[in-house]
Amino acid sequence: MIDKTVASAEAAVADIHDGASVMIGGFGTAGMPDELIDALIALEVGNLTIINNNAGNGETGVAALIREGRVRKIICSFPRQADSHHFDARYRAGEIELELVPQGNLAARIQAAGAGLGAIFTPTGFGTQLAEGKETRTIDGVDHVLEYPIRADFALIKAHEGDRWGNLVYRKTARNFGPIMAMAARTTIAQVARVVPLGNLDPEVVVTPGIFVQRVVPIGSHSIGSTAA
Amino acid sequence: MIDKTVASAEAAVADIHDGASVMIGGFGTAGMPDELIDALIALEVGNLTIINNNAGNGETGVAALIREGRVRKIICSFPRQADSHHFDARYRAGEIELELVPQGNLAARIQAAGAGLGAIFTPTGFGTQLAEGKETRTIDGVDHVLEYPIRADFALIKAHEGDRWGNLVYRKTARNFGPIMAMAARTTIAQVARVVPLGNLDPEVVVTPGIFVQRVVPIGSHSIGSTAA
Amino acid sequence: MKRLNREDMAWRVARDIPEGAYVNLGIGLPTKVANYLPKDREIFLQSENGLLGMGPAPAPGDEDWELINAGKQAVTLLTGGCFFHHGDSFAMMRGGHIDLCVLGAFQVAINGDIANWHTGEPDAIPAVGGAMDLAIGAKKTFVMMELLTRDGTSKLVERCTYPLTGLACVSRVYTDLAVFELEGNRARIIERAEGVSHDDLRAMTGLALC
Amino acid sequence: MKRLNREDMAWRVARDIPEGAYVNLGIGLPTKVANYLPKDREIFLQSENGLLGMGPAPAPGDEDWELINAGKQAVTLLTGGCFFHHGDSFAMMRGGHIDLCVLGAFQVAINGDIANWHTGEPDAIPAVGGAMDLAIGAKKTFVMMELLTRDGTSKLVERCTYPLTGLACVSRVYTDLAVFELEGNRARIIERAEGVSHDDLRAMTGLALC
Repeated sequence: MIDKTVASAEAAVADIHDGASVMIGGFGTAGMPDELIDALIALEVGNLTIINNNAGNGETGVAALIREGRVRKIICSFPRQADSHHFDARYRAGEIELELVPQGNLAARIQAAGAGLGAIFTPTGFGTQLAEGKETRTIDGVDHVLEYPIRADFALIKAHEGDRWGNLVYRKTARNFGPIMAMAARTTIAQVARVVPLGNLDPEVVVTPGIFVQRVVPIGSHSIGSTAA
Repeated sequence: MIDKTVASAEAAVADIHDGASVMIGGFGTAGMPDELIDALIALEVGNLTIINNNAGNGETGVAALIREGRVRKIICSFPRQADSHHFDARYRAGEIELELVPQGNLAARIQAAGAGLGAIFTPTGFGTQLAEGKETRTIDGVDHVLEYPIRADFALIKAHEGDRWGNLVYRKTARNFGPIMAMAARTTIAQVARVVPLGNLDPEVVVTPGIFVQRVVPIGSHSIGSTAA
Repeated sequence: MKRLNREDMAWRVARDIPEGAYVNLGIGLPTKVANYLPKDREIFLQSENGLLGMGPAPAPGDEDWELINAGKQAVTLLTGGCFFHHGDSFAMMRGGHIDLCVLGAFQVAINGDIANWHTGEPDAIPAVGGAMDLAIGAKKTFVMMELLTRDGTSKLVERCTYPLTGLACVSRVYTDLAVFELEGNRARIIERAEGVSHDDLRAMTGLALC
Repeated sequence: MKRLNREDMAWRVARDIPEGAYVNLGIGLPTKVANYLPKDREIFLQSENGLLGMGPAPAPGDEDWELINAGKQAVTLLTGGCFFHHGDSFAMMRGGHIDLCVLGAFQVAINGDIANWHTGEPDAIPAVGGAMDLAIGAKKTFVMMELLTRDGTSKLVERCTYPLTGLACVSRVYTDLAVFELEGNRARIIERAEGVSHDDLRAMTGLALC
């Protein structure tokens, strides 16, 4: 019997290694897998490359990971925010590398990785600083930039419900990067409010099929609706 | 008030013009929008470019469109089947042009169109006849072929339920190409078993958001489960 | 001379959004447009973080922090709205499915170039978010901004000096002093605030406005 | 010499599929493998037309023609299975998420090349379906086929003469006479049918088997 559920966040992240690339779901704090990140911080591995839309908000989640000095490089679209002070400080001190990617290219590159494409020509960013040095091509009269897939060793995401086969459904805008990151990482670890019996998730409404998920951790729903800064 | 529902299949397809490119959903007969195709046949426009996974089965749907001589070119992955005799005859007579595309590249090229990508490097087909003359590139040690988006003037698809904003849900494996074709056509026309009041479709389970759908035609459910050859 | 305040500007933009339009409102000033959409028009607001059919802010205390907009403010979902992932969200944008995008800007050039993501100052931490996708993805891109900076420099310019967000993508600029249509490398004044003349605008911008 | 019949071959392949594997069975002969999966193993069958967790054929009369497999036969869905669109389906394949793909073939070369989509005859109507995606997308690609054509020609060859489906992607070939592991441009016999010798296989294939 296949059972992808793991009892604790600590056990779920135990094999994340020094220097690993880790996608982390969430747009701001919505969909941020705080408990998995806390377990990762407790693991005391460093030199991580983090892929997330932001670079941390306030004191929890990605911000805490940065505060603790575990992040060597971050790939994101929107690091600078009112409450990104931990990133700001480390960035200004030259202690963290930033690869800034337009949000849609970030999504498309993650999707390219999940779908096994070698590269994509995207119109976004053409002619801007963020495309400097990149290959370009005019296709059907539209200028494009060649962008490569973003893969990761691990993805940490937050879903609403999951089952022992790894099928997931999400909640409102906490869905954001979860489904596409799940497809782009070698090992995807999903924290869920609750694990439901196999068959409880309607086959028509599963958003992330279990094939993209390796571990499911029930966390409880205490953080839903209360993760605001 | 925005109401995308159209009373009849005939009215829904009335502006499909001679020489139009038309995506047609379905994998074999599952998800094939038979009633929309019948309306298209009744419209008596020709020189169509059809994008479908197959090239018709039996006497209905795409097969009927080909039988009636309305198709100048077909872009598909699997034309030759036990019951593709109408295509076979016209192809052998040189009366129809065939662009054969591996099924995954067909899907990826349709998705590229829907997502506004200019081109994609895909590993599928490299080194085969179907990649002859195409640009190739080795990326991270894997050989790829450059493939371009497939767009269309119209998409005719079959969904299960829809609402007046064009939101759609599908039924079982009749989903297949519907969601991605809806994103790749200038005008997407969906036939549905029934139109439901706005709000009846759970916002978490809508598969095709209304932004991708221009017309919704209630057809009734008589053809569900009875479309086998 | 009567400048439009920011609420007036939002009202002015909202008036030009037709029924049935799929619209993305950028963070900051454009977000205000949502408050002035004519009640008799069904307009679909898309938010890049995965919702279509965005409704107004919830009553205080009713916030659900898993239902937010691109600016990370709590919002609601209209009846008929839906959720989707970031891939589909940016496919809507990049794929040309959004009819209209309204953005704020540091500068807009008369050729339609826009700069709104980075001041270019060496110590500034850059952040782009969805700005570059929004600028070039929608069928039409409108900008709303004050025409002048605090020190009186025009933000509508011959050529942008700030780092670009998108090239030749803006078609209309709504400001506190006038509304401009950009076409064929020229800016045409299509509306002026009360007491503002063509000559005033030419003097303020230094542009050969028509 | 005792050849395995097609049912035996399906049983033989099934025995090598581990619990938890995500598997795509090509149309034709490989479809039979589903009938022999060990009942004590949870194995996930993916079908390219958008389902995961494919179950056995329904009882006659219970067919739902909107629930079919890649061969357009009526199937069922296991508890815990789900549906998705063609884009996601081929992302599963091309993206390397499928552990194992089992395909039929006209020819397999010892370097792992496979030809299974087109005989190359000038009057044949070509049809490729998902074959090219399946061949190169899965983590492992197995082929099951009779070793010899009806006229006694080996289908395991030095180089394919039929048009290729995928290059250097097949790692194992299950036949009615032997099972071959392909590695480093060589075919190694890992199992022989009763009464079939190494020399028999070398003679039949004309290959320097090891």
